Amino acid sequence: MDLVSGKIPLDAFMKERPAVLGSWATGREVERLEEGFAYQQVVPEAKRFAAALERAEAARESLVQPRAGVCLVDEHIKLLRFLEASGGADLLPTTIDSYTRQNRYSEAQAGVEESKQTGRSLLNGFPAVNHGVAACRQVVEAVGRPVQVRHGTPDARLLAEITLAGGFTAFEGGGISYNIPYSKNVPLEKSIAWWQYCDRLAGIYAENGIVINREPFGPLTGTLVPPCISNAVAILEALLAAEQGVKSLTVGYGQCGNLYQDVAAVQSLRRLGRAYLERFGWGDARLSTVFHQWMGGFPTDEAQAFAVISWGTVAAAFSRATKIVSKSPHEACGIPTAEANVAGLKATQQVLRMFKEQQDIASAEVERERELIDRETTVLVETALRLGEGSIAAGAARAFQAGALDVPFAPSRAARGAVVPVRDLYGAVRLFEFGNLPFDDDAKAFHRQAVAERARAERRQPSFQMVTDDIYAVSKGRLVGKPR
Amino acid sequence: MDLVSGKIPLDAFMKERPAVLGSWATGREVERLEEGFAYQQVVPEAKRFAAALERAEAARESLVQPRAGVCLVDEHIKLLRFLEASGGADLLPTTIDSYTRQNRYSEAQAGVEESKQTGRSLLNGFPAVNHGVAACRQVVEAVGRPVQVRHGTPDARLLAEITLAGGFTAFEGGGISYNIPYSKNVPLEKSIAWWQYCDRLAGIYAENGIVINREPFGPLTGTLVPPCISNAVAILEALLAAEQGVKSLTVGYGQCGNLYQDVAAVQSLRRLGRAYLERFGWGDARLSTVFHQWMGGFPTDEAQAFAVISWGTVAAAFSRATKIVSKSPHEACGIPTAEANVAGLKATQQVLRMFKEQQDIASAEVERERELIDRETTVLVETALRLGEGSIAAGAARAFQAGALDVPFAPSRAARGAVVPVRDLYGAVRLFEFGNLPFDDDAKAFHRQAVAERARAERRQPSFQMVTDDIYAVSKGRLVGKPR
Amino acid sequence: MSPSPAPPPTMILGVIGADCHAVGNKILELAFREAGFNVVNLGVMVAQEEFIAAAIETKAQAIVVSSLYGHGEMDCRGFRERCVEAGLGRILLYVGGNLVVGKADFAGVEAKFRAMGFDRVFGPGSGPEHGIAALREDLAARGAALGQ
Amino acid sequence: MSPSPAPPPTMILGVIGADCHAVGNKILELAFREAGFNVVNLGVMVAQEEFIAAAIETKAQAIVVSSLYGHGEMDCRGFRERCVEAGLGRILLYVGGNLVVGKADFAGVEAKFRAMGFDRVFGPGSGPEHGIAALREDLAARGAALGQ
Ligand code: B12
Ligand code: B12
Repeated sequence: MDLVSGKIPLDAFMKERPAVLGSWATGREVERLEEGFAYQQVVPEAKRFAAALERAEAARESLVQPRAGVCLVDEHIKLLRFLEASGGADLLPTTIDSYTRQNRYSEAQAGVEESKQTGRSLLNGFPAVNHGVAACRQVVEAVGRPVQVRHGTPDARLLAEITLAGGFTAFEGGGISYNIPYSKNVPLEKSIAWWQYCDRLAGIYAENGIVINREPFGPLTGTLVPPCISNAVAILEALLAAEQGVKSLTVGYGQCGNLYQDVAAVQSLRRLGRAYLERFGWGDARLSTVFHQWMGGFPTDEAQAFAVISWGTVAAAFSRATKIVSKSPHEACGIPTAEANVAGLKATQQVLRMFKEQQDIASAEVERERELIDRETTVLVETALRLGEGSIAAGAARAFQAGALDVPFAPSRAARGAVVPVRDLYGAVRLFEFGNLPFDDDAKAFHRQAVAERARAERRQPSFQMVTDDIYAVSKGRLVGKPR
Repeated sequence: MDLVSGKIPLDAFMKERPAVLGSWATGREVERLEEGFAYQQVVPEAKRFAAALERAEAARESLVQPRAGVCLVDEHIKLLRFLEASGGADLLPTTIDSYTRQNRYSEAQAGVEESKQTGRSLLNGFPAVNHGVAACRQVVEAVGRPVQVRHGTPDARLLAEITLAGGFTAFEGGGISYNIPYSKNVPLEKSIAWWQYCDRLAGIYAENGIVINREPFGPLTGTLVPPCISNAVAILEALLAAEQGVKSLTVGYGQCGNLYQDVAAVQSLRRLGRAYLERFGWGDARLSTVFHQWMGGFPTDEAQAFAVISWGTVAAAFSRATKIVSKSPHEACGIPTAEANVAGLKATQQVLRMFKEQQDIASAEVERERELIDRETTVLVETALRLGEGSIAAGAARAFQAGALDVPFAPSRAARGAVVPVRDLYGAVRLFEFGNLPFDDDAKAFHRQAVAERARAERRQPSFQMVTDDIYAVSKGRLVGKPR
Repeated sequence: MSPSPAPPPTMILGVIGADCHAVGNKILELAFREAGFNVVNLGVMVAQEEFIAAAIETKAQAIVVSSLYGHGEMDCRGFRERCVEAGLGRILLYVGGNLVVGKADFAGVEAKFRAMGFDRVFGPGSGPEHGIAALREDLAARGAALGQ
Repeated sequence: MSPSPAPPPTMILGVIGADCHAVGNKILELAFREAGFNVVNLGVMVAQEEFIAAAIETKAQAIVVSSLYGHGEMDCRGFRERCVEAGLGRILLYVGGNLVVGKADFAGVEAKFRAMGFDRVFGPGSGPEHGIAALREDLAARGAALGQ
């Protein structure tokens, strides 16, 4: 498969379209793109995702968004309304189920049927493709806030077609970030191409006056991902989206846990993201940021989970991210009930509002960390761009192939998986194994020294055991994994 | 009543003692001081409060302590064991009921009887005087951690006699901090004299090789108390205690809510506290710090309460206080169940451990705030010392009389109540009315300007409505009260 | 000549028992006063007898009791009976705050204090506005509404 | 001549269905291997058929299934029956993770998967050590304990 370089020509897009729409019955409902534009045109300003983010950016406020999705339409509407009314969610989600994410629409259909029969949601999300356009519109109309589609779908072309025509004003994902952490056997060339289609679709909406917000999935595997890696991926995906005409972009970051590193990472992401967009001539695209509360393993105890949520909000608040994606006290156990989800929202809003007026953190630690992340991210992005020889898409794919971009703990064969992260003495995420990351000796020495410093303090050799300890640490009540 | 200046002579102390012991039947149990020493001598190191604090100071760790006390001995033991085993409390409390605090022992007795009959605790704490020495020892022996007596008693002489003989190794309170926020009609000269007795008792224990930790109650009314005021009171009480021979002191601070101010306040308290002890020649007394999570009105919603608890822990962790007193998600509603108390502990420990390894906050905001608090606290302490003409005790009393020391929202007639605090634009607590505080024009101008800045931003005149809004703010989900 | 307006209704305010919580009391005073009541605030740590004496002295229409510290149940017992004895049988008795020890189901708490003869009972989270609205309503029902 | 030690027991490991959660799987592989098992790790997104084929091919004594994403109930249906069909009737079947959608009472979940023919069921919060201990015990009971 050859990756398109540059914007997909409209005729090429339209030629690809019928096969996409033909992949499930509901595809028929979106045949006329204009019908989707017309519907989107009447979605009121208050429910437009991009507009809400712009207002928040201007006011230097952070908006809060939970994750949530259940199988049946009525239940899903009830859930979103509750999150809005009782939880004070500023932005709403519609999380898609795992079968849909794998384009296994018949399995999703079975889930729908069984959920209807048993009266409980057998699916872990909202199967938007199976439900179709009318159901999506019902959802959007039933609530008062902007709604985003959140998922983890390597091939989200049909999902995008249906949900955008369905009135959703934001769509998460990207060709790297919705492949590497979410699948096993999907080649990057494919998922990137599929996401070029999604981005082009959003771009076509934009050309027709409808700005759809696009958000690369920042946290990747959610597990000790070094900021330079997730930021590099976010920036590449932002460029890929902007290239297809996307005009509202939200780049994301998943909390690592060391406050200074977290704040620095978001600052760096914001700055570099903007700089790259401008360099490529896409400076007219609006850029905002999203901070994900801790994405790794949670403690099962709910009080401890609240603490993790709150601590995440502190870091998010300090980072001045435009949006915060909140977790619930049920995180370690299962998809949260509506009440648990609201509890997570309330805790998040409380911390946020208690911090709101306070001064930014201006600390030398943040400065130092930001410079480091700037430098490392730039190396990764530049390497990918160079490998692409003019094609951002090809560059991203080749970088992964070469291991010059890599994601720790990824299930996908498209990532080398040679990179191994570990925390330093202060809890910042560093690199233990570099794989093929294009870091020079100085850069590597910095990480090695940081790891060695921790190892000395813990009186053990740097080893994979440290990594395992770190993976468990938060769920066991701390940040840095200690020797047992 | 004339306030003693300097250490109470042993014979004067012994002359006062019989009347103290005679005030309730159980006083007889402690007639022989030596019996108390002998018992304390066998309390193991692991259960000695002062030792635990010293270890924590040396390791730069923060210990966590809940508040807890119920009426009946067996129930109280069960409660403390649970807090220790399930909550991971590093230090244990025994909170005394309100009747005992007012020396209303017969009412407390009625509460005990009725609690026995109905099987639920009718008292809001543990009536240690009524229970007597043997019961106290039962408590201390039943647990594995150091236990402190926490209360709010202007005349705690009998309580101190019974609980110290009863094996408790720490005793909270002071002549100012357990009068002004806790009573209405008790003259300061009296409460200070009574607390000189308590301190002298602790001093006598120290002279006999038993170090009892003493902790002035830092938060006072818990409601927007400007750091300079609570720090000045804490320092004066620390001096008063050291003067009587106390060798382990913990000075406390109740969270105000602005992170930078909170961190600065604890830093200033630690530094000035030490400096004053040394200046008076009591540098051999060990000094540690305690940070109280938010002491004002809590939100009734438990998720929001968890957020307040967690945010408080963040500030405490940054401040590197030796001890943190934790709240529970039931705070706004009632004395917490054991489970709710454990939930508060767990949230606190989680935040603390996730922060533990991280770097100190080194920010210009903290510096600036610390200098301000240093300066203002020094003015207040120096004024009191000057008014005392050589007697710290008299100085403290006279300062309050003159309004040169004052506590906002205090029920006591011994405080002028002319000082009115309010938050500035960033949420730091400033002064709206100065009463008779001995601040010069420059110092006052700073506060006025800060309040004016906020008023401008909120487009209203500086007014008492702002103060009311601030009092409610945290319970309504924010820090700075906004115009309705 | 227009009739002179009725004087504002008088109410006694205070925190009962050995309870020292002063902040809510100050705010209640301000709020009730702003709402047009003549507030006699006894502050914190007020005995039943003091409430009653003040009510007699000022011919108050209502006694508004706060209890925050958990001993409310014990402190409030016999309050209504004592009012009756003092000839204040019909006086409005309100109570609010954290009335019992522990986080309790409010319905149960309300029933308990109702049975003790309190006309209105307010739990954690109900601010002055609730008390003010209720007092206006109850006084109006008695034909003694504000400005009448 | 001393008898050569029995080869370590073989087990198949994998995450069933469309489930991509990879972290726990890597840790389980490490832990079971360290505990002396011969681990054949199929990784994430494994179909029942793949588990069974691998078990047949490697003569495995146990299949250790993870499911984190909530569809475990649907994905695991008929697993035991399919094992029986494939002639693996007695093979040990373990399952663990976040097995159903939502935070559920574990006893109910356990009963459900037991009824489906799983020998052991592990809920959120039970780490590899629990599975290892159980597997040792069950294999010992079958006279196939480690080192025997
Ligand atoms: C990290 C994570 C992700 C990452 C995964 C990256 C990757 N590829 O690995 C990302 C962000 C991509 C992700 C995606 C999704 N996730 Co996820 N994820 C998590 C999270 C936070 C941590 C998982 C983890 O790595 N833990 C650390 C490891 C070490 O622990 P573990 O996975 O639990 O495994 C251990 C134990 O379970 C046990 N174990 C497992 N199997 C077995 C078997 C036996 C026999 C034994 C003894 C023990 C055992 O031992 C393992 C090692 O200690 C969990 C919640 C949590 N636990 O806090 C949610 C969670 C598992 N995810 C969930 C969901 C729903 C999803 C999504 C569907 C999207 C969504 N709605 O957000 C997608 C899945 C898409 C798909 N196709 O699978 C839900 C599942 C809900 C449920 N069961 O009701 C959870 C519980 C979160 C929640 N509360 O909603 N997720
Ligand atoms: C600040 C505070 C203190 C300060 C008080 C300083 C002072 N002198 O004012 C200090 C630290 C000294 C203190 C001491 C104690 N406290 Co205290 N304190 C609080 C706290 C955190 C806030 C109270 C407050 O000021 N709120 C702000 C004001 C504006 O609200 P408010 O007081 O609730 O009043 C409003 C409403 O209740 C309502 N209201 C009140 N009365 C009425 C009446 C009517 C008719 C109506 C309509 C409305 C109404 O309107 C008021 C104004 O909005 C509360 C818990 C909370 N609420 O978060 C505990 C709390 C009240 N305290 C409690 C206790 C137990 C004590 C102590 C016994 C010690 C202890 N165990 O820690 C001592 C009391 C000693 C004594 N003799 O009274 C408990 C009571 C427990 C219970 N009922 O089960 C609480 C609930 C905390 C808890 N969960 O344990 N406390």
